[in-house]
Amino acid sequence: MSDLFMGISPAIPVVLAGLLAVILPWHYARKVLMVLSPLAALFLLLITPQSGVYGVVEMAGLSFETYRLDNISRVWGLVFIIAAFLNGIYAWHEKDRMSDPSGLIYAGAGLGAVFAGDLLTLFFFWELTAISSIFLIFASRKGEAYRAGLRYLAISVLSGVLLLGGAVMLYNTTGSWAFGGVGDVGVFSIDTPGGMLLFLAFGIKCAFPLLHNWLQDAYPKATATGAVVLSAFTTKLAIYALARGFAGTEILIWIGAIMTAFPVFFAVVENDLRKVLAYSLNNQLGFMVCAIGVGSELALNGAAAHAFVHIIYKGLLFMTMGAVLMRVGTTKASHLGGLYKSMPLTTVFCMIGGAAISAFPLFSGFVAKALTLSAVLHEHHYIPWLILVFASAGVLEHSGIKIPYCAFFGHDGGHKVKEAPFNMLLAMGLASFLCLYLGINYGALYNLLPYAVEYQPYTYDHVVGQMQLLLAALFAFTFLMRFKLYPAEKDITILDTDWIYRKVLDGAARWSCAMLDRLGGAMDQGWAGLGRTIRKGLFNLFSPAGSFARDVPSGIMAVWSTLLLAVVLIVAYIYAS
Amino acid sequence: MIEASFLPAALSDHAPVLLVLVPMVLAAIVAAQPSGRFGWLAALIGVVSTLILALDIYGQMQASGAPVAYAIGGWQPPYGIEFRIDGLNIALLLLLGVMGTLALIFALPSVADEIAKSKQSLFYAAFLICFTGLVGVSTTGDAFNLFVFLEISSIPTYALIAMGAQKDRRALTASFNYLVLGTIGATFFVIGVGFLYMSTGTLNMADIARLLVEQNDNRVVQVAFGFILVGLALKAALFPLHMWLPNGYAYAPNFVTTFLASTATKVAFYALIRFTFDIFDPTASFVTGLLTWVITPLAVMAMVISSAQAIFQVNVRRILAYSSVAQVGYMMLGFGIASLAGVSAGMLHLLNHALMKGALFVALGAFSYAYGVRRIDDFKGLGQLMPGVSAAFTIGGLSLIGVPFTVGFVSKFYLVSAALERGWWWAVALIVFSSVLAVFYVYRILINIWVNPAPVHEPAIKVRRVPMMILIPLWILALANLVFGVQTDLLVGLAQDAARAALDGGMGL
Amino acid sequence: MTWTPELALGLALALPLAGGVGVVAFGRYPNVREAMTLIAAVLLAINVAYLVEIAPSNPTIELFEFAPGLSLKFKLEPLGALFAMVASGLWILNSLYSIGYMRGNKEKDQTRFYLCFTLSIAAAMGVALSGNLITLFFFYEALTFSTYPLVAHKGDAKARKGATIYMSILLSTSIGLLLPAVLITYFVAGTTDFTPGGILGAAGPVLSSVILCLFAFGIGKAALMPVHPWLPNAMVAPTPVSALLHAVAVVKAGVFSMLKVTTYVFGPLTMAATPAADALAWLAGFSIVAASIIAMTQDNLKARLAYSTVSQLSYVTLGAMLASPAAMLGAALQIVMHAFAKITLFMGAGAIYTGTKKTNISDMAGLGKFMPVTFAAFGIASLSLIGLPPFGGTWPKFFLMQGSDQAGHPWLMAALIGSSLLNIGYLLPIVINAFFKKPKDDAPMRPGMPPLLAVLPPLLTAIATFVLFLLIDPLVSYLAPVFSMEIAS
Amino acid sequence: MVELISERFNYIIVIALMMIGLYGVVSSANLVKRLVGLSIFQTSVFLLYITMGKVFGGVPPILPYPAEHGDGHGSDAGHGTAAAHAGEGAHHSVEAAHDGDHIQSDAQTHGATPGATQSDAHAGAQGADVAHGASQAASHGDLRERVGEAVHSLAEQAAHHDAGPAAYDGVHHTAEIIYSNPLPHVLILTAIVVGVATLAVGLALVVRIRESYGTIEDSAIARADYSDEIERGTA
Repeated sequence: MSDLFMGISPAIPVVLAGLLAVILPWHYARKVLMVLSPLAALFLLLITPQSGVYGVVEMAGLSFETYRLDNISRVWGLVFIIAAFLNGIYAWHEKDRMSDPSGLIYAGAGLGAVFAGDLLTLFFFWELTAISSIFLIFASRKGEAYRAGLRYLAISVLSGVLLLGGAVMLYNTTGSWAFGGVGDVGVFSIDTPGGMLLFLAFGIKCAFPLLHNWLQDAYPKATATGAVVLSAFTTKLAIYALARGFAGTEILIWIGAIMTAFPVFFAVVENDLRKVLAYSLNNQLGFMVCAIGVGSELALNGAAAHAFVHIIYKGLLFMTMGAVLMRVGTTKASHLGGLYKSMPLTTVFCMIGGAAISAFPLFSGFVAKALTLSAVLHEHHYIPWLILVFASAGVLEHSGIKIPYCAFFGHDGGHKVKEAPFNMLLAMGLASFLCLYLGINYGALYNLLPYAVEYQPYTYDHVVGQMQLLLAALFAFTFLMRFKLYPAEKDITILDTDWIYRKVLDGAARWSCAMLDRLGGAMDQGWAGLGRTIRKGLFNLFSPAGSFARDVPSGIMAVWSTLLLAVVLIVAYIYAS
Repeated sequence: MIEASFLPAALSDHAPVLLVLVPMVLAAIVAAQPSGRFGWLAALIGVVSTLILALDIYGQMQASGAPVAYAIGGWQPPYGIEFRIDGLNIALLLLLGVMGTLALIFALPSVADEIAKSKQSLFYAAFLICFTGLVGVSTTGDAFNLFVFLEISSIPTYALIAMGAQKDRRALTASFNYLVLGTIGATFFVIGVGFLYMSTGTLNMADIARLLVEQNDNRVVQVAFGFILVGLALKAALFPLHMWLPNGYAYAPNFVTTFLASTATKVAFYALIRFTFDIFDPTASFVTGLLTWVITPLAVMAMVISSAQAIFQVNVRRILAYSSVAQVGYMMLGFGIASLAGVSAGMLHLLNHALMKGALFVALGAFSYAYGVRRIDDFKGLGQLMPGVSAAFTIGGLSLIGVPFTVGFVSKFYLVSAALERGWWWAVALIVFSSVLAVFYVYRILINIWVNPAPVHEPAIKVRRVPMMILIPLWILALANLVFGVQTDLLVGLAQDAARAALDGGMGL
Repeated sequence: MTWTPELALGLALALPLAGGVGVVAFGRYPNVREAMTLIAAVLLAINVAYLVEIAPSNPTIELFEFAPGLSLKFKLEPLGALFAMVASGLWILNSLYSIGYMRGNKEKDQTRFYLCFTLSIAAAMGVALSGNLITLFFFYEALTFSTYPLVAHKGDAKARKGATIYMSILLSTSIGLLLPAVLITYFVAGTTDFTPGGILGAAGPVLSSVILCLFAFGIGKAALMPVHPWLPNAMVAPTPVSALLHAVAVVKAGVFSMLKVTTYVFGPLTMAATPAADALAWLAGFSIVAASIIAMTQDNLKARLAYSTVSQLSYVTLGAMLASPAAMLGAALQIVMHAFAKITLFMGAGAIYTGTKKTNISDMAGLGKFMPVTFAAFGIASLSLIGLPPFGGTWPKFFLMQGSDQAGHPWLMAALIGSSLLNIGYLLPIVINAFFKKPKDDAPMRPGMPPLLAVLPPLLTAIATFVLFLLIDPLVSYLAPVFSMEIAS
Repeated sequence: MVELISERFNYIIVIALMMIGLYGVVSSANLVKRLVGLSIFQTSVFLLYITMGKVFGGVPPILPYPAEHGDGHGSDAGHGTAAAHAGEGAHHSVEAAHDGDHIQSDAQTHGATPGATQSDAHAGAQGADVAHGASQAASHGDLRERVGEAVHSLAEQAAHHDAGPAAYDGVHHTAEIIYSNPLPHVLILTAIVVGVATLAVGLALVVRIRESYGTIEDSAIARADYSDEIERGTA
């Protein structure tokens, strides 16, 4: 049995299930697929005994390594499968035909990318994630979602083609399409043009500062279930790719540090709670990027662990917001509040998620983040460390406190709604359980990590230090709320840096459209005008009444012949003498 | 093609003179009786006999490998008039025979349609005389005799063109202009011949040629060449002496246009080659100078300017007439290149042009027969009404443009090679440019024929079925354009033989 | 009678012509007439499949020689066989579709339409199988002439104007530039035969640059800017014709000729030594981006697709000019992949027009509900054009990127990357508008169902884009020897 | 100067007529006048031919005793033209033999620049030529050679035997007699016929033009044609 399926990438059943779901008209059949296919993937993952390259496909003179299992890809693969499974449960009630296959293919593509052993396979699944996920955004069927979806797709495809371009350039210099060997990390350098392109490609999907806006743009516009799915795969896939490709690249430390810090400011003032989550997603990614930049085994463990737990608790938070969105119809902080009465379980789950993301001890965030912070400190990157610490406090500020407070407590929005449906609660419950379980039984988490861990998170220093930080932040929040200094939840749109480039790019695009339109017009006109001018000139000369083709009386012709005779004689004279 | 004489010895011995005599005598007979149909039959007999005799002579030449010479009345050259047929003029004779035959087949319905019944026999008589003249020009080996035949062909031509007056009175003025110009040209020519006689004392071409070798420094010879060149260029409608041609072709009866377009200027062109390369010394500096600095520039001007003139014409026959002037330019360019390749390209184009213009004018005749149309606007929708004729016309048009696998391409190709051989890149560029212009004027017609919808006529115009007598020559010519476009050996062989005969003085066989 | 290569070559030309004869003969009986077209198409496809099989052995027919080195010559080689296969295969679908479209729209002069269609397919076959430049040129011109009545099919003033521009640009470039190029090639090389490795090795860099420029602009059907305006102007034609122009015959003949010239007349070595090739590659890159941007500004669906074609064709030109093995392979694949994607788009546009008489994209909002199959096919083809896996369009982009880097022009990849994004910008909104947007006016918009024959073919071709993605292996191993590319293991 | 003009008097007339004729063709809008100009133009050519046919000191080309010099040349010499050549040649040969080189050199001068004087340009040239041929037969073609031989024998006859009357006259009266070469006359007779025919056709055309246009003025005809075109809307 297991031999039969040995070497089949776990992505395959999920993608196939997705394709099947495209044509399956029955709601529950699709749902069963959504729940079962991650289990099938898990099965395939588990029966693969050891690291290695499986499932090599030869095509067009190229070989595609579809299933490369090693210590790094195993972590991501596992958590992706878990996320897909939870999403399946969470979306059980969802009737929309588009989001089911989309979510499945998307998850499958994410898995495929993680298990891709070479850059071309990676490119294939990389693009597939882009194409499949866009429908999750469209599924909300709002005008702004279409535009955001297109922008999202364009950015994703840009990332994909950059990846392809980089791969091609690397191939032409090295003669290999390999994306590192089994267990290799940091296989590329940004000093080569090809490596630079790859770095940019990963960076876009990883939402580097100034390349991040697609995330805040698109995720909050997806459906309730869609946002959960989206939050899980794309960015974490990019983290995986970065870890694989660029671990130890110094600039990543600074990029990561900035990534952790700046979203805090936006998140604090943002009104749309799902957008707040999107900013906090950015912030969390920063920790991982920073860890990858450090590049030590400890740091990479930190990144992996963080990615693992983050998928779960960020998913949990998006799930709770999804439940709110589904029941209330909005996630604007200014419209919410007091929901703890009608949605008590959701409130609890949200608080667990908040605690996890804020890295309260005993929650999964704590054990993961500790690894990263220690690694940064261990390599003596003090300034980045300080920034990370500040950002940790900020996380609590906006994700740990603001979200539960604004949604479920705070002033009463007056919404009387039902509790979230059972399947949602179940998914949230499972995620919450994982958050707690991994926080407490951290050994289970550490055993999964790429490298052997001899790390004790629950030391006195760690716990106290973290608690001091958290309490200070909590105090600050209370203080600010008390004196009404906290930015009030207003129904406004926050301008991010995307405003600049959207304006600039939009302007540039419009300008070049106009110019090229004119150019095209001018070319058309030019052809036509040229044709007209020539035609007119020729017509004046050669038309039946024109000066060259008029009927001439025979006398004139006689003159011509005489003239020609004269010319002939003169020429003959000249030539003869 | 034909390897030996096939006629009885009595005929084949006298074939060169019979070439001229048969149509001449028939002309007299035709003129004396009133029946148009008889006239047509006699003309056909005259033309076909010419063709047969020409083929026989060709066979003789192939068999003996030498020119066929015939002393009129037994008076040996250089004292008597000699008819002498070599590789150069046999091509012309065959062309005359073939084109004359095809044109005459077409003539029966066309002439019956366009010429008053009472005039038909005279018309055919005039045609026969004209034909006699053309054959005579191509046959004779005597310079003055050539002038006489040239005029014998011209004078009936004036009359034939003027016959078009029944449909359009401008034929009269066109004919008159042609007459004035033609006479001036002929007079120039005869002056030139006079000067030649002055300096050599003989009129036999071969004899003159022999004597002139020593006389290149002689001013009389140079002036003679100048006069002959201009005179014949006028007859051959070299730009800018072409002005008689467009109206002449446009307003003459269809049959006349068809016949003249494929033969008349060609014969003058032949005479030009004969005089330039055979009689005068082509290596003499005044000859090469004139070819390079007068003929060639005028030739390319003809190619370009006349093509441009053709584009804007409203009368389709004028379009084709201007195109003929441009085609003369191509031939003259080959002539101006003055190499073996150039002259053979010119000769090839001469033959090919006869095929394409023949097809085109016969097709125009068919259109005119069925609908009475001449103006380009009237051609709208003809493709649907007369698809067969339109297809033939299209083939001719494409050949005129020089689309590969038509004869037009072949001769342009050889012309381009000849120009390149001399390193005349600019000439190649102009040939191509002129071809583009040709695309435009042909395109204008084809568009109207095939694409533009026919206007609705109130009341409906009368339509006649196009008779087989028109369709047969039409399709023979159209297919010839294709066949000889791919099976080039025959025509290229003829043209190369002709060029060798002209330049090397040999038989070129 | 055995099926010899000679016979098959002859049949490739004769079958469409025979079809044309049949069409004319049965012009009065529409069913028989269209059956004739279909039968000819199917037989041709079978025949060409055989040709594809024997192509690597290069069977040659030389019909007649009218000057030393100049002859009507057919020579089969993989590139041409592939083009012939694409053209003949798509002809079947296009014929089916034409039947649906022409009947659905009650077009007039259908006999002429089908006749010219068969003629242009015959001409395309001639282009594909030609063994030397002169034969290619002849059939190239024949193609121009036989498609002209199709472009002007509607016969109104607008159609005539468009057709006039179509004709005049194509003719003047081909006679004014292509023919001189052919002749100069002949006089430089002494032959015009397509020879692996090229025949222009003797020409110096200046001369070869001149010749290359003459070819690049003389092959007006490849629509390299600035000789592209004929293409948008030809949009006045009925949609099956546009599909023929853009996917099956005309532009494909153009870029195919371009590729064939650079492969067999110049050869990679000569190309590398030709300075103009770089400049033309950049021009192609510019063409790719500029045409995409212009496409974004078009609201008329067919006009947008036309500019998209201009852009996509320049991929092939780019590949041909770069002349590195991967780039040439990419160019060859682009001919195939673009054919399938673009024919889908055009047939989709035609189906929309047949069903709703709508031509403007802004009016198509909400149509997806009524024509889901059409728009789904449209969307798939769009993705293929953008170059996203798992659709065929991925491969040419991949090989072109590889080729441009191989040829030392990594920056040209930017053009390819930019074009992908722009493709998203102008293709996907059409589908998304149709599926997700509410129609503009509230009036109930229940379009007439387009005939099945106008819906099915685009679906099939859309599926084909996916199949082609998987079929890349045989394609590459078939083409690789042409570009002397060692297959990377 | 006067001498120069008087020597070339005929040519001046020819040129003047030719120019007048051409001017008539060019300047007049009247079709009949144009034909008249054309006729004058042609006439000038007739004069040119006749001028060149006049030979000082020529002899009629009649051979005295055609039967006597057989041996293979008889058939050649028997023909008229051949006889003329031979006669001239004989005359000059005799001249050369008797009167030294005076006339011969004269003839050669004319031969070298024909048309310089109106005298015996053609015949003289030819005579000199043939005489030359007599002494240097080998340098010419086969036919020439044969004629040269014939001439030689004639010259010998004239010198040593009882020369024929023609040859005798030729010897003694060369300078006074203007001999008319018949050939140009014959030619020009033909040309006149051609000219008359052309004129006739031309006049007939003018008559027809007058019938259909009502005018024979070129400009009026052009106007009429143009207004026709306007009517048809094709101008």
